Amino acid sequence: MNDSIELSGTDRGADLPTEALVGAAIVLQPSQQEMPFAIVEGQPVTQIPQDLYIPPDALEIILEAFEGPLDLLLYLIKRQNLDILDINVSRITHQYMEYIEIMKAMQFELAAEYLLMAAMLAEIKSRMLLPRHENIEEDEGDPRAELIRRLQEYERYKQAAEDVDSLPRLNRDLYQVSADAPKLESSKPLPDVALKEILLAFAKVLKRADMFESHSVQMEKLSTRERMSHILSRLQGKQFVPFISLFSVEEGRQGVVVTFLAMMELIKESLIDIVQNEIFGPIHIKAR
Amino acid sequence: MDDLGQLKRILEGALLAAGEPLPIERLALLFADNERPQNADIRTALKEMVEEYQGRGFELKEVASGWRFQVCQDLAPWIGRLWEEKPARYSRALLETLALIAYRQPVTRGEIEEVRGVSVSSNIIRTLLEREWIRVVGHRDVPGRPAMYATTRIFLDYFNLKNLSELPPLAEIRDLDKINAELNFEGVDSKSHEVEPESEESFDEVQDEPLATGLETEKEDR
Amino acid sequence: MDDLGQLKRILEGALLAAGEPLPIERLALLFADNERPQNADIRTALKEMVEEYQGRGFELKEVASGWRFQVCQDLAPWIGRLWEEKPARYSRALLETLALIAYRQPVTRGEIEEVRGVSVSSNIIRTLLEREWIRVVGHRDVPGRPAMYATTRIFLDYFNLKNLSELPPLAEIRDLDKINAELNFEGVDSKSHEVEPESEESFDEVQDEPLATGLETEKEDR
Repeated sequence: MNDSIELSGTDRGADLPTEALVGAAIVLQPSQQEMPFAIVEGQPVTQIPQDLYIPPDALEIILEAFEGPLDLLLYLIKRQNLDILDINVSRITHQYMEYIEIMKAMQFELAAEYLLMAAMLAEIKSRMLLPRHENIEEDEGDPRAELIRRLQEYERYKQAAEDVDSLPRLNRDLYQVSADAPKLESSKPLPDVALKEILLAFAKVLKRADMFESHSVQMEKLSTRERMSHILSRLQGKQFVPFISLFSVEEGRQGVVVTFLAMMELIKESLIDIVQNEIFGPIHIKAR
Repeated sequence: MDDLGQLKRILEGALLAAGEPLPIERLALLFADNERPQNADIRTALKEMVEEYQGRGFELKEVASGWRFQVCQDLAPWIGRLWEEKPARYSRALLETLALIAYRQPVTRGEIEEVRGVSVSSNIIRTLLEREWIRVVGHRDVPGRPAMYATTRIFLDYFNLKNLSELPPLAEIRDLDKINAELNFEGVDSKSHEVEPESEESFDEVQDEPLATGLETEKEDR
Repeated sequence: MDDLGQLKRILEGALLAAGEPLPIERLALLFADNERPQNADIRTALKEMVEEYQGRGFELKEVASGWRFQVCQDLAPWIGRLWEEKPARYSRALLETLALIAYRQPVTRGEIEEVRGVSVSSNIIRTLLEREWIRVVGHRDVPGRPAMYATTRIFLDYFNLKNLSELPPLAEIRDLDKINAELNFEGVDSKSHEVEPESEESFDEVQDEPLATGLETEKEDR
């Protein structure tokens, strides 16, 4: 929004700080020469008419065009082609006050910073007017020093801001490019687990479980538990499975025993039913 | 637009910046009225560009909605690694559940919860089922007919076991230090000591029970 | 990876597919362990690619977070027409605040206000934080413990910079004394007649203070 009003140029070459500002605000005729406020019926007007009405909104815009009192001062200095180090405090103060006065006349509520600066300028001005005694005020220094330092400091960052703004910037001067990725197999890698991790986790559970007498874990031999699962899965979705089909000769005696124990355990846990329709008839097993 | 090279530069710049297919009509609109090339010229330029990018890692292609640059399909194995997520780590809650299923199968969720002292999230069961480390082998004949879980062949293969009886017996498990000593020579990596936040959470839950806290600490001190 | 051409194809494919800057370390991870090139080889390949794409509509560039392809700056007038909305313009207040943070980081809001002579609106700070151009890097150990701000990698990326030293140099704080001496040397100076007696006279006395202050500021910038 600040870019909408160009006030910072030195090319306007006007003496009064007010024209640029009033001119911009109410969009009176801009002109190249001695910068009247406006041309009224062909006659340049160089004084603000007493009855001139400037809408307060417009002034607000002007004030926003300056980034504070330092910016305004810089503008006043540059407009006279002055070096910051050369500033003539009484003249700048005069112009600054004039600006402030207009603001006040317009009943514009000035930000505190502007008034503070006005006070500082007045103080510097008065100090500069004091007669100087060469030796005594050695350590006091130039009354303008602090102001000049601040102006310089502000100016370098004002310039830096412009420099940053003119850097090639993404989505204005440069564009990040992208191309369509090839079709990818969505392979989400699965976590790796070491057996030890499971055992350690289990040990922890057991420790906790041990504390609850009622929950103390009694474990069958793992081969039996495994066979229980195996038998159950064989029985899945089936009505009856012949008892003998669950045994396999290749496993030998031990395998038969494990299967048998697993069945006993399953019966004990009421997970299977064993059915024999007649004595010495075929035995069938079914999941509950 | 008198310079074919500049036309191509603008076209490829626009196609790459857009990141989506652009039809020729839209490409034409990049140019001010007084410099706008004919659609035919744009098409010619695009076709020449197709040739120019032969052998590179990307290609210019005409698809239904216009022209676009796309990365060559044969690079998929490498490109895929761009987004490859680091394998997550399983929570201790999951590992405990898996261990309980392995040692107590066939076992229901309720039974696991009873031993662990905390509830088992459906997520954990789902993850284990999806990984095909466990499966449902039946339903217990109690109200609600809860599923009974058991470990699978894939589980055994993953942990390089012939059968479950190769797992250390319960008595040994109870002696944590011994497991550590015994298993270390197998070259199990050091990951296991890392405890994830999730798992800590489950421990907190347990410790909330007043009985557990005191006793557990006492035991661990031994 | 024995084939430089294939290495380049993979690198450019990945950079184009990623659509964001990729550091060399991340590019190296595109390769399986047994075919992974040295980082130095990747860098060499990238540098050759920079050459190869000279004169095209896009360029390979290294910014703070890594390497990226970007459309050449001179094409912005055409590419900008791809989108309805114009690129955002930032207010002077925002840019000055950003510049102060970039050049003087870590810096507090109070310090920024001191230089600018006006208060910094919370809006500006929030905007910069939301854009992730700045972040809080700590708190100054003074009453109120104000946050100290610094710029981010995203800021550098956005402004096409590899690091802060690529920022345009900050104007020097001129030394009053030196300037004065020069003015005297040259004798006639167009400016000098505008200077009123009171100020001229005072130049000699200013010396110490501004010089010291200037140097101090310079130090902080580093």
